[in-house]
Amino acid sequence: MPFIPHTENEINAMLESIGVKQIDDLFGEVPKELRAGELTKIPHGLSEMQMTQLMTERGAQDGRPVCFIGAGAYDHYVPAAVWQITTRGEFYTAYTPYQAEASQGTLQLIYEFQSMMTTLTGMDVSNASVYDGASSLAEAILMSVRANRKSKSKRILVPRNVNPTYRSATHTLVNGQNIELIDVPYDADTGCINLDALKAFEGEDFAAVVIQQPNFFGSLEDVDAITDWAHANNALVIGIVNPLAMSILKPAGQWGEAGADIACGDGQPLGAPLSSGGPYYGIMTCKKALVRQMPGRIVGRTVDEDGKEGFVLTLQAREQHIRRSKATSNICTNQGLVVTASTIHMSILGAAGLENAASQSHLNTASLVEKVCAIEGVEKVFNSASFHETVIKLNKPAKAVLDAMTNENIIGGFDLADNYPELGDAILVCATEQRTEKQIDQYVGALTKALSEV
Amino acid sequence: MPFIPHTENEINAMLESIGVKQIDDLFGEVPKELRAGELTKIPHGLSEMQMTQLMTERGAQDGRPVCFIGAGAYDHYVPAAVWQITTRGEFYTAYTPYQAEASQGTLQLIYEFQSMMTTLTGMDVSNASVYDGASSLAEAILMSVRANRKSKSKRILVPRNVNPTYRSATHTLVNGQNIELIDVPYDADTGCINLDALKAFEGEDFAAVVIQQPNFFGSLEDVDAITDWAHANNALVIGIVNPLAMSILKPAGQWGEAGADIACGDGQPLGAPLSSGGPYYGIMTCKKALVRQMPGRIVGRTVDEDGKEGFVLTLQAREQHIRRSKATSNICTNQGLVVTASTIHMSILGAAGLENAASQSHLNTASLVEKVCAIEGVEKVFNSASFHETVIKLNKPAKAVLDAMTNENIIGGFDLADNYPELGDAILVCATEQRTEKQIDQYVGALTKALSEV
Amino acid sequence: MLIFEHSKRGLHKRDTAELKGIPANMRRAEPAKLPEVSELQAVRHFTRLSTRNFSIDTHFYPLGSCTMKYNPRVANSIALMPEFAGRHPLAPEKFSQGFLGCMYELQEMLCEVTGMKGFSLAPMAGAQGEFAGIAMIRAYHDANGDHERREILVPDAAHGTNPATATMCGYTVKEIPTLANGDVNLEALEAAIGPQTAGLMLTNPSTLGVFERQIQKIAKMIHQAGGLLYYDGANLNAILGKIRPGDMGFDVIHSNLHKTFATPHGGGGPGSGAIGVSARLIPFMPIAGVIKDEGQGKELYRWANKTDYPQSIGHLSAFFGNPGVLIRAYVYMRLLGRDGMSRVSEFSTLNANYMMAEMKKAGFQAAIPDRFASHEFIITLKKQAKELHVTAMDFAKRLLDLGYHAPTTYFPLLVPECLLIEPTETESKEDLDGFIKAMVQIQQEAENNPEIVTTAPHTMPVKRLDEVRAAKQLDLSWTVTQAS
Amino acid sequence: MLIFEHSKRGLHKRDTAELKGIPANMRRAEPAKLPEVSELQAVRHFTRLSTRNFSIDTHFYPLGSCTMKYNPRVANSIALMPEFAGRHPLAPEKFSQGFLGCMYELQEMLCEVTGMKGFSLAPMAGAQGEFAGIAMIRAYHDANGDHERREILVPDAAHGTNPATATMCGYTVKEIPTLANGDVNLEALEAAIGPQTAGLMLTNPSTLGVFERQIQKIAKMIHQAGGLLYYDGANLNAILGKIRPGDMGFDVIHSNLHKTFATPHGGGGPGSGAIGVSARLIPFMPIAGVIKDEGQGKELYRWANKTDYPQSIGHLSAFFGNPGVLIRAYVYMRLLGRDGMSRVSEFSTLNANYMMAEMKKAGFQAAIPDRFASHEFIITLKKQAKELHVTAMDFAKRLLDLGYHAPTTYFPLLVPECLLIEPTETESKEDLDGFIKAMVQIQQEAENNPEIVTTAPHTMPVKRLDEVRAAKQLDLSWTVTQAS
Ligand SMILES: Cc1ncc(COP(=O)(O)O)c(C=O)c1O
Ligand SMILES: Cc1ncc(COP(=O)(O)O)c(C=O)c1O
Repeated sequence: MPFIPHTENEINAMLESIGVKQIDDLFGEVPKELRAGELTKIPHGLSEMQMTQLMTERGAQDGRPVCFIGAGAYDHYVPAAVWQITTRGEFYTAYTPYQAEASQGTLQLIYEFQSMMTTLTGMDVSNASVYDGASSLAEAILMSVRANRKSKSKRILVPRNVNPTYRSATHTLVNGQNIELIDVPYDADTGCINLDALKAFEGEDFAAVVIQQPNFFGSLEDVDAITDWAHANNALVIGIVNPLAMSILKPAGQWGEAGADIACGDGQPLGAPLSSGGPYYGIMTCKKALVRQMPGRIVGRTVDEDGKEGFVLTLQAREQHIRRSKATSNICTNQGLVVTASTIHMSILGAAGLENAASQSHLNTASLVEKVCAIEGVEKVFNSASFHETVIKLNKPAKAVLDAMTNENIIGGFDLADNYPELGDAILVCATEQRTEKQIDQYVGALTKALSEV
Repeated sequence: MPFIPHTENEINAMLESIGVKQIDDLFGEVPKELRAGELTKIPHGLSEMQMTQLMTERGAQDGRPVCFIGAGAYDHYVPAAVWQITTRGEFYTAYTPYQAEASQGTLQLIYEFQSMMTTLTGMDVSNASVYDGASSLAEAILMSVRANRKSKSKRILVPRNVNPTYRSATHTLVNGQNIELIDVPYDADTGCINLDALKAFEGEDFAAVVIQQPNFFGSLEDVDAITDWAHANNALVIGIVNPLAMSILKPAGQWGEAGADIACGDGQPLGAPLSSGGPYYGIMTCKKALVRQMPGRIVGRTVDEDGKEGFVLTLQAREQHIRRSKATSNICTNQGLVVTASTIHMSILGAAGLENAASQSHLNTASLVEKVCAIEGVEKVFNSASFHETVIKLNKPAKAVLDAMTNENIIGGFDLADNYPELGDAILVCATEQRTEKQIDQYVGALTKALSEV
Repeated sequence: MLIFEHSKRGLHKRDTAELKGIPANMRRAEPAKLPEVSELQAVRHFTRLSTRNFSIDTHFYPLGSCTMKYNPRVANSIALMPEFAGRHPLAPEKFSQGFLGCMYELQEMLCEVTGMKGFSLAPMAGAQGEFAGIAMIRAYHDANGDHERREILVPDAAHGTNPATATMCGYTVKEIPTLANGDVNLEALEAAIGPQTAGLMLTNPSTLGVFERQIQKIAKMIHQAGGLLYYDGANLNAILGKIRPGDMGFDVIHSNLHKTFATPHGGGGPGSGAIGVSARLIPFMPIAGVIKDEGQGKELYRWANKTDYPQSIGHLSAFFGNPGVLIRAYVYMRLLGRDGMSRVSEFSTLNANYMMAEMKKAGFQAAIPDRFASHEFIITLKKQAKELHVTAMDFAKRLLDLGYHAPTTYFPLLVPECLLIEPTETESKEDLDGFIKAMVQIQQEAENNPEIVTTAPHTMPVKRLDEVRAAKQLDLSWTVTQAS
Repeated sequence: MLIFEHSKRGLHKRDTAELKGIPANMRRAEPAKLPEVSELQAVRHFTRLSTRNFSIDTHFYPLGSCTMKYNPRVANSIALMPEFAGRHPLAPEKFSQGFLGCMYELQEMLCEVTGMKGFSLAPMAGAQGEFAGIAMIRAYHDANGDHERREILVPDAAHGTNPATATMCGYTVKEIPTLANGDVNLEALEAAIGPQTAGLMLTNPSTLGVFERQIQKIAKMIHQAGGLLYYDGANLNAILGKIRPGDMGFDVIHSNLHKTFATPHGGGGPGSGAIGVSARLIPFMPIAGVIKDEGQGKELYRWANKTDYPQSIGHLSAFFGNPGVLIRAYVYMRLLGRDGMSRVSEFSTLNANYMMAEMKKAGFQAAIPDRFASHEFIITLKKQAKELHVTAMDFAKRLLDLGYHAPTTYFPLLVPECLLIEPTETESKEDLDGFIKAMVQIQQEAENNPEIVTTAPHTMPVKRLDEVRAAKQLDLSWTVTQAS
C-alpha cells in the first residue's frame, strides 16, 4: 500500500494516544448492520507496473486514428512546455487558492488568464472558468435572466445552428428555473441566422439572444446585424465563441454597435488535449456592468499591508460558500488546471501563434473541402463564409461511408443525421493545422474508396 | 525563431550601445576567407509541431517490440514519479553545482545518492557518477594502478566473461597509459572463473583483478574465493556489479575476507530508461583509503557560517579544473540527471522494491529458460547458478532464428557469436519483471516457430 | 511581474496563411493583446510562479472537506498517454473500446464501493453531481405526478453548494439545525418534513467530522414522507469500503472523484462528481454512461444515449464529463484494489483521531470533544479569540509561515472560530506531529507575542492582502498602458 | 532533512519471489539501508529539494564557458517518447530505422555546420570527446610509425580537461602562454614546436572570450611540423553557422552538444562530446557511428563496426554514447534549421558585446577591453579586491541574493579576480539589463557597505559553506545512527 505511510509501530502509538485498541474501534458509532462486507466486484489491487501495462494495452487497442472531426473539440498542437509546466506539483496538486498568501502562483496566473480572455474576446471581465462550453452557455443564460433590466422574460432565443449538445445540456441545466429556450431556424442556403428569421420574433419579450460564431456548421454569422437587432429588442446578446477563432475574427465585444453582453464558449482549442471530451473549460466573459451577476471565481489585483502588489479571490459574495441558496450559481470546483495550461499555451504562442494556428486550420479545411468536392457525389451544403469547419453532403449513406473510412484509420467527420435529419447524408468535417497534406490526401483516397464500396 | 527574444528595436539599441552598425561587425576580426557560406546540407527549420510529427513517425517506424535482451541494459519498470520530478526545470536545467549556496538541491541529492550507492554496494564512499559502466571499469582500473601500494604493475587481470564491450572500451581508454589487460579464461561448464585458472597467474605481479558479478553470461562468480586470491597476490579487487542485483546478492564490500576495493558498474537498472544505450551512468565506489584516487565529483556534508548543515563539492584538488594535467581523470561533465532519477527511483522503491524487481526478474528468466529448454534443440549452456540472465544454445543458426523472431515483434536475445564464437549458436536471454507470462509464452511460441522454419 | 510586463511588441513573427473566404467585416481589426515573449521567458515566468504556491507535492495541506491526499503521478502519465490524451470525444466505437472499457469498469467499481445500482460519470464536479442528483429527484417526482414537492431540506452544517444546487433546480431550501453533538436535530427535521418535501441532502460523516448515527431513522422519515435522500459524497473518504451510502438508504449520491479518488485539484479543478443511484432513479440518469453490449461472444462498449434512458434528465456537458479526470480515478482505484478501499477510510480516520487526541492533550478545544472524529475534526479557537484576540484566521496565516497549509477556516459556519482539519490517509505521523507542534508554537506565541501571529504571514511572497480594496477598486485584468 | 531521516523501518512490505538457484553464500545477509518512505514523502522531498536550485528555467545563469541556454521542452518530450526511451541499444536493425535515421542525419548536420568530413556521436561528454580526438591523433601518428611525437601543446588559457586528457592519452603537456590581447604567443609557440609535437589543442574563440585571429598561421605552423590540430568545441556557440572549425584547419574537433545544441545539463550531465574529423582521421574514428547502406532502392541504417573502421581507436562506452542526449540535440538542430544556426552565434555575440559595453560604461574593467567579445567576455575585479577587499567570489555570492546565478569565477586562471560572463542568445535584453543593474548595485555596496557583499549570500538556504571542513572531516554518506 504505497500511499499509506504508517508502520506497525506508529499505528500502535497512535491508537494508544487515542485510547483505543484497534482502528476498527474508531468506527464504533456506526451501526453494525451498516458495515460493508467484502467488495467482491472490485478486482484486487495492481502494482503501478501492472497498471501501466494494462493501460498501455488499452491504449493500443484504441490506436491513434487520424482525426477529421471538430464539432466542438479540435485537434490543435500544444507545445510540449505547456503540460510539462502545468503538471508541476505546485500547480497540479494545489487546491482552490483560499489562502491567498500561499497561492500567489495560481492567483496571479488566473489574473493573467482573465486578462488574456478579455483581450481575446474584447470583453471587459472574465472569470476563472466554468466546466465547459455547454455549461458556460447555461450559466450565461442564467446570468442574462438575472441581469437584463429591460426585460423580465425568462425566454431565450437559441438558434438551431448552435451546437446541439450545448443546447440540450443547457436545457437540462436551466430548465429547473423555468427558463425557456426558443428555437430560431437557420437559413437552408447559408446555414446562418438571417434577420428575416429573427423578425418573426419581434414584439415578443426575450432576456437574451444567443449567437454562436462560427456556428456549429462552421459558418460565419452576421454578428453585427444580429447583435444590433437583439439590443433593439431589449435582449442581451450572448456570444458563443471559439477562442482560437477570436484571434482572427471580430471579437464579441465589438459585435454591432454595442458589442455582445456576455461571451462564453469552450477553452479547449487553447491548449487542452482532446482527451475524450474533457477536462476542457468554459469561458465566461462579460461587460463590466454585469460582473456581479457572473458565476464562478474571479481574481482581483490588490495590495498587501506593505503596499506590495498581490492577488486574491474577490467578489466572493456572489458565490455559494458565502451566499448559499442565493448564490449566482452552485459552481465551486472549476477547471483550474486546464486554465493553467491554457494561460501558458497563450503565453508561448502569443497572438501571432494563435493566428497562425487558426489560419492554417482554416486553410487545411478549405483544401480538404476543395479536394473532396471534386469527388463525384460530394458537395458543400452551405454557401456561406466559414471558419475551419464545413458541412459536406454525400450521395451514399453517411454512416456507412464513415464506417468504411475507419478501415483506413481515418475518422472522417461528424455525422449530422441525429441532430439535423433535414440535411440528409451530411457530415461536418474539420482539418486542423495538425493535418498534413499527406493525411488530407489519404482522406480523399479513403472517402473515394468508401463511396465506391458502400 | 522562438528561442531568440530580441525585437528589432532592442537589437538596434544594443548595437548602438556597442557602437557598431550591424551584428556582422562584431565578427570583424575574423578573416574573411573563414566565413562560412550557406549550410545547404542542413534542412530548413521545422516548427515544433512539424518536429513532433516527424518524430512520432520515426518512433512508429521502430515500433515497440517485446524485448528479451539484457546484455548490460535491462528493461525494468520505472515509477512515473521518477522522471516527472527529474525533469522539473530546477533539476533538469541546472549546471554542475559550482555555486553551492544556489545548488543545495542537487548537492543534497548527490549526497543522498552517494549514501545509497555505498549501502547498496557495501563500500565506504561513492562519487557522483562517471559516464557509464564501461567507463567506470576503465576509471577503476586507472585508479587501482595509482592506488595499489603493494604493486607497481600496470597489468590487470580481466576475465573473458566480463562484458565484452566493457573490455574493449576499457582497452581504448587505458591503453594510452600503457596499461595491459590480461585475459582470464572462463570455465566451459560453469561460465565462471575458477581458481585453477587464476593459479596459472600466481607469482606474477598485477595491480588488480576484475570480477563481474553476475558475469556477462548471468552466471554467479565465487566472489569470495576470487577476492581472497587476489588480495593474497597483492592485487586489488575491482567488482563490476549490477546495482539491482546488489539488493539481493552479497555486496561487493563483503566479498571474501576484506571485500572488494573498488566496485563499479552501470546504474541503468536503477531508473534509467533503455534509451538506445544512454544516458546511463557509471557507478564508482571504493574503500575509504582510496577516496583521493577516485575520479569524478564528490559531495560532502559540512556547515555554513551559522553552523547550519549544507553540502558542497569536495576534494576538488583531484579534479581537472584544479589539477589540470595531474588530475585523477579528465572527467568533468558526468551523468547528473540520471543520477537524479536514480536517487528518486531508489527512494520510491526502497530496498524492498529493488529486491522485488530483482527477484521477479530472476523468476521470469528462470521460467523462460525452463520453458524454452523444453523445446527440442534448445538447451542451457552453463550449469552454474545465475541471476536473471542466461545463455541458451540453439540447434539452428542463431542469427537466422533471431531474425525470424522479429516477425513476431520479439527481440529474442543477444547473439554471442561475435564475442564468443566458441559457444556456437548461443544467445543470451533475459526476462525482466516487466515481461508478462503471456509475453514469455509468446516468446516460446515464436522460438518454436522460428526453429522449425529456419 | 506579470507576463504582460515581459512582453515586447514585434517579437513574434506573423506567418498567417491567407484567410480565404472570410469577409473583412467579420475579421479582427487589431491583434489580441496577448503577451509577446520568448519560450524561455514563458517557461521561466510560469516555473517561478508555480513556486509561489503551496501544494500537496510540497506541503502538508490539511484542508478540511477537501481531502487533499497524494495524487499518484502514474495516473497523470497514463492520462497523458497519446492514445488517451489524443482521443476525440466523438471517435467511433471501433477506436474506443480500450477507453470505454475503463469507463465501464469505473462505473462498476463505483457501484460496488457505494452500494448504488447505477453510476453516471457525467458530472464535472461535486456541485454538478449535486445538480444532477437533485434534478433526478425532481424528474422522479414529476414522473409520479408529484408536482407539489417544492422543498429540499438541508442541514445547516451543509456545504454551500447544497442549498445553491437546490435553488438551481428550482427548489426552495429549508435549513435543519444540528445538535451540539453533531447529529441532525430530529425533532426539527420531523417538524420540517411534509408533503412539500422533495428530499433531503445530507453529508455523512457530516462537515462537522462526525458520523450521523441516526441515518437509518432519518432515511425512514424522509422515505415515509415520500421524499428522496441525497448523499453529498464529499466525505466519502471517511467511510470508503467500510460503509456504503446505498446501504444507509440513500437514493442518489455524488462522489467527488477528485477528492476520494485522488485526482489532482489543479489550483481549482477539474473535478468529477460522478453520481450513483438506487434502482428507482436509473431511468432518469443523465447522458452519458457507458453500456456494455454482449453478443456474438464479443463485448462491445458504447456510450448510452437518450433511448437507453428515455426519462433522462439529459446532457450535462458538451461531451461526456471530464474523462481525463476519470482515467486518473480509474487508475487510482485499480491500484488500491479491493482491500485498499477500506484502508483509505481506516487510515484517514486514524490520522484524524490521532491529531484530535494530541491536540486536545495540548490544550486545544475540539468542537465535538466526546465523539470519535471521522476523517476530519474541528478545533474551535473562540477562547483564543476572546481572551487573546487571536483568531482562527490568525492561526491559519501563521501556519503558513511554519510550512503548513492552513486547515479550512470558518466552515462549517455554525462553529465559531473554527479550523476544520483533514489530514487524509497519505500523510505520515511525522507530518501530523509537525503540524501539532506548529499549532502549539502558535498558541505560545499568541500568549506571549500575539503580534507575530496577528500580523502573519511573514515569510510568504506577500503579507495579508487588502480584500476590501480588491472588491471595491476592481482590478480584474491587465490593460496595456504603454507599448514598448 | 535527508531522505534517510524520513525513513521508517518496517514501512515497505517485502514481496520477494523465491531466489531459485542462488546459493545462500552468494546472497545478501542484510537488506541495503535505503530509505523506507511513502511515495508522497519521496515526491515531496525531491520536489522541495529541487526548489533549492538555481536553473535556466528559473534564473539567468551566465556561466561562462558553459553555454547555459534554453533547453527546449519539446526535445525532452520527444526523447521520452516510449518508442525512443524504451528502445534497447541492441535492438535489431528492423526495429531501429527511425532512430538510426535521426542519428545519421545528426552526423551529417554536424559535419556541415563544422566543416568536418566525418562525425562520431560516441563520446559522452566534452572530455571524452577530447580523449577520443587525442587518441585518434596518437593512432594516426602510430600508424605513420611516428612514435616520437610525445607532446601535446596547450595554451595556458585552456580548460582543465585539455591537459588532463592529453595525460590520459599518455602524452606530456606543454603550456603555451597567451598574450594580453588574448591571442596565443606565437613566438612561444614557435619555440615549443618540434619533432616531439603530436598536436595542439585550441579553443577558438578562446576561453578569454576573443577570437584567435592568427588561427590560420597557427594551423600552418603545427601542420608543417607534422602535428595535428585539435579544436575544443566548447565555444562553438560563438561561431555556429558563421565560421567552421574545418575551414580553420582543424583536424579533429569535439562539440559539446549539451552546450551548443541545448540539451540540459541536469545538475552535472549527461552530455555529448560528438567528434568531427578531417578526411585523414576517418579510419581512426571510434565505434560507433551510423552508416547508411543504399541498395535495391532502399536505404538501410546500421551501426558501424570494427570492419568499417579497421584502424579505429575502438569503443568508448558500453553501447553508443548517450542517445537520449543525441535525440535532444537532433531535435534542436532541426528546429533551428539552416538559417537558425548562424543566428545562434550572432545573437550570443550581440548579447555578450552589449553586456560588455554597458558594464564598461558602468565602470567595470574588461579583461580585454579593446577587442570585440565573442559569445562571452571577462570582467576583472582586481581593483575592487585590492582597494575594497571585495573579491570576485564576493560579487558572485552577492549576485545570488539578487536573483542571478554567478558567472564562472576564477577561470581562466590567467586573469586575476575574474568573472567569465556568457549570456547566450536565448536571454532577453531585459535580463541582461537586470544583471548589469545588479552588478552596479553590488559595486555601490562594495564601496559603501562592503560587509553585505563579503558575507553574502544572505537569502539562500545556507550561507557560505565551510569547504575546508568538508575536505578535512570527510562526511560523504549518511550512516544509520539509530533505527526508528
Ligand atoms: C461537503 C462538500 N460538498 C460539495 C462540494 C462541492 O464539490 P465541488 O467543489 O467538486 O463542486 C464540496 C467541495 O468543496 C464539499 O466539501
Ligand atoms: C572550454 C571547455 N572545454 C572542455 C570542456 C569539457 O566538457 P565536458 O564537461 O562536457 O566534459 C568544457 C566544459 O566545461 C569547457 O568549458
